[in-house]
Amino acid sequence: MIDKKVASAGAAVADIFDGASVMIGGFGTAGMPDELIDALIARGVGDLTIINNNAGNGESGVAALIREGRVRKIVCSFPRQPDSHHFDAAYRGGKIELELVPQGNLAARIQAAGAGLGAIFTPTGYGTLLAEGKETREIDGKHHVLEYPIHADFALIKAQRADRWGNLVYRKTARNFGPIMAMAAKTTIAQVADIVPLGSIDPEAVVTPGIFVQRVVKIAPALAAAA
Amino acid sequence: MIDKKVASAGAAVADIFDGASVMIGGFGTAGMPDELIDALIARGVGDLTIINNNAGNGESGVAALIREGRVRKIVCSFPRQPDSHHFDAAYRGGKIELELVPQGNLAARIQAAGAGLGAIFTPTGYGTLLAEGKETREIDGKHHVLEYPIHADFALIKAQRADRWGNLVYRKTARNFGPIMAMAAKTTIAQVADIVPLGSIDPEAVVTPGIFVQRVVKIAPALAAAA
Amino acid sequence: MNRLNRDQMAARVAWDIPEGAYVNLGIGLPTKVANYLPQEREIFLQSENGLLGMGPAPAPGEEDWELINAGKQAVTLLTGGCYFHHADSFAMMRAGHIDICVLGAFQVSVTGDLANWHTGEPGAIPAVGGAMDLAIGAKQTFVMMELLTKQGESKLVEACTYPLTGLGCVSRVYTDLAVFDVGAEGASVIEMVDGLTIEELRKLTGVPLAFAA
Amino acid sequence: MNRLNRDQMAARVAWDIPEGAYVNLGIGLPTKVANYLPQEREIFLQSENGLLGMGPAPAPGEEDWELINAGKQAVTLLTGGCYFHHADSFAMMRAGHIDICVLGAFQVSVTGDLANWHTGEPGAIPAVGGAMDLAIGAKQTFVMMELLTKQGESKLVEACTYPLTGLGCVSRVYTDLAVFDVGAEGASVIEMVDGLTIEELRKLTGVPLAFAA
Repeated sequence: MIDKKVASAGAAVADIFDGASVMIGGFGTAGMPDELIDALIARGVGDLTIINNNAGNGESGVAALIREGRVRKIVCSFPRQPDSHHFDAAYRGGKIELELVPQGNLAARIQAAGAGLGAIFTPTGYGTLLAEGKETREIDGKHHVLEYPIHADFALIKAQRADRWGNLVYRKTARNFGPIMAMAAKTTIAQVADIVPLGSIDPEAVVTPGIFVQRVVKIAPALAAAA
Repeated sequence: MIDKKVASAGAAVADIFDGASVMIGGFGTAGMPDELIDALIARGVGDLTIINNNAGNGESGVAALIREGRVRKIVCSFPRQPDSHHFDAAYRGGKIELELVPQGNLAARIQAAGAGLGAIFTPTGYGTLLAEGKETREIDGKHHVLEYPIHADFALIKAQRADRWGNLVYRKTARNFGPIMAMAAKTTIAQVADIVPLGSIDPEAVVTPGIFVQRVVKIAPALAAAA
Repeated sequence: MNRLNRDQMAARVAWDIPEGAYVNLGIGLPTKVANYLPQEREIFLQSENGLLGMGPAPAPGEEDWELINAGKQAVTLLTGGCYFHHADSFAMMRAGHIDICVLGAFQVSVTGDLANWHTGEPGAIPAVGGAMDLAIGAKQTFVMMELLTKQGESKLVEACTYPLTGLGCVSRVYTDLAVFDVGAEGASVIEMVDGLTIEELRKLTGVPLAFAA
Repeated sequence: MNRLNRDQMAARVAWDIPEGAYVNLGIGLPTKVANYLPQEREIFLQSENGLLGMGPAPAPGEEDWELINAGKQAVTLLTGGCYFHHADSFAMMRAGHIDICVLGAFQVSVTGDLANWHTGEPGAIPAVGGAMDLAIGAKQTFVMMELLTKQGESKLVEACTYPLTGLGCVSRVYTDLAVFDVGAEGASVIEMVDGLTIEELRKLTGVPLAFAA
């Protein structure tokens, strides 16, 4: 019997290694897998490449990973936030590498990895600083930049419900990067509010088929709030 | 008030023009928008480019379009079927152009169009007849072929339910090409078994957001069976 | 002259958005446009983080922090709205499914180049978000900004000096003093506030301006 | 010697599919593998037309023609299965999410080249379907075929003479006479039916064969 449930966040991230690339879902407060990130911090590995839309804010989540010096490089679209002081300090101190990617290219490159494409020509960013040094091509009268897929060793995402095969549904705008990161990472770990019996999720409404998910761990919202 | 409902299949296809490119959803018996194709035949326009997984079979649908001499070119992955005699005859008679595309590249190229990409490097087809004359590139040790998006003027698809904003859900494997064709065509026309009030479709379970759908027409299954 | 305040600017932009339009409002000033969309028009607001049919802010105390907009503010979903993932969301923009995108700007050139993501100052931490995708993807990109900087320099320019967000992507610029069309043909004035003359406007902007009949 | 029949070949392939594998069975002969998957193993069958967790054929009279497989036969969905669109379906293949793909073949070369889509005969109408995607996408591609044509020619060849489906994509070949590993190192024999010798097999195939210890 296949059961992708894992007992704890710690067990779920137990094989994330020094130097791993780790996608982290979430946009703002929605879909951030906070407990998985806490477990990753507790695990103590470093030299990580983190792929997330932002570069952390406040004292938790990605910001805490950076504060603890675990992040060698971050790939994101919007690192500058009012309370992103840990990223700011690390960046100004030359302690973290930043690859800044327009948000749509970030999504498209993650999706390209999940779909097994070798590269994509995208119009976004053409003629800007973020395309400097990149190959460009005019196609059908429109300028494009060649961008490569973003793969990762692990994806940490947050969904609403899972079953033991790893099928996922999300909640509202917490969906954001979850489905495409799940497709792009070698090992996808989803923290969910609930794990339900097989067949409880409508097969027409599954957002992430279980094939893209290797582990699910239940983090009850109450526990999450108390954490 | 925005209401994308159209009264009849005939009215839904009334602006499809000579020389138009038309995507047609469906895979086998599932998701084929038969009544929209009938309406297109009745409309009498020709010189069409049809994008579908197959090239029609039997006497209805795409086969009938070909029989009536309306199709200049077909883009598909699998034209040869036991009862695809109308395509066979047209092809052997030099009356129809065939662009044969591996099914996954067909899907990826349609998706690329819907996503506004200029081109994609795909590993599928490398080193085969279907990549002859195409640009290739080795990326990360793997050979890829450069493929361009497939756009269309119209998409004719079949879904299960719509609301007046054009949100769609599908039924089982009738989903197939519907969601990506809806994104790739300038005008997407969906025939559906039912049109429900706004809000009746769970916002978490919408498969094709209304932004990708311009017209919906109700073809009751009973009517469809009688047709 | 009757310089428009920010709410009046938002109302002016809103007036040009037709029924049925799919619209993305950038963070900051453009967000205000939502408050002035005519009630009788059904207009679809898209948010880059995976939301179509965005409704107004919830009542205080009813915020759901898994239902937010691109500016990370709590919002609501209209009946008939829906959710989707980030790749689909940016497909909506990149492929021109969004009819109108309204953005703020540091500078816009008369040919429609946009600079709105980075001041280029040494030491500034760059952050782009969805700006570049929004700028080039929508069928029409509107910019909404005060015409002059606090120092009195025109933000409508012959050529942007700030780092670009996109090339030739802006079609219309709404300001507190005038509305301009921009593009390959250069800038033309669509309307001006009462009490302003084209000569004054030319002097303020310092760029060649046609005057739309 | 004990030549395997098609059901025995299917059972042999099924034996090698581990619990938890995501598997695509090509149309034709490979479809039979589903009948022999060990009941005690949970194995996930994917169908290219947008189905994961494919179950057996429905009882006669209970067919739902909107629930079909790639061969356009009526199937069922297991509890826990789900539906998705064609782009996601082929993403599963192309990016190696599918663990094992089982395909039929006209020819396989000792280096793993596959020819299974087109005889190349003049006048033949070409049709490829998902063959090329399946061939190159899965983590492992297994081929299942009779070793010899009706004319007695080996379908395991030094170099394919039929048009290729994919280059170096096959890792293992199951036949009625033997099982081979193929790849950059050439072909090696994993097992043979009772009563067949490596010398006889070399003669039948005419290709260099290593013998796995």
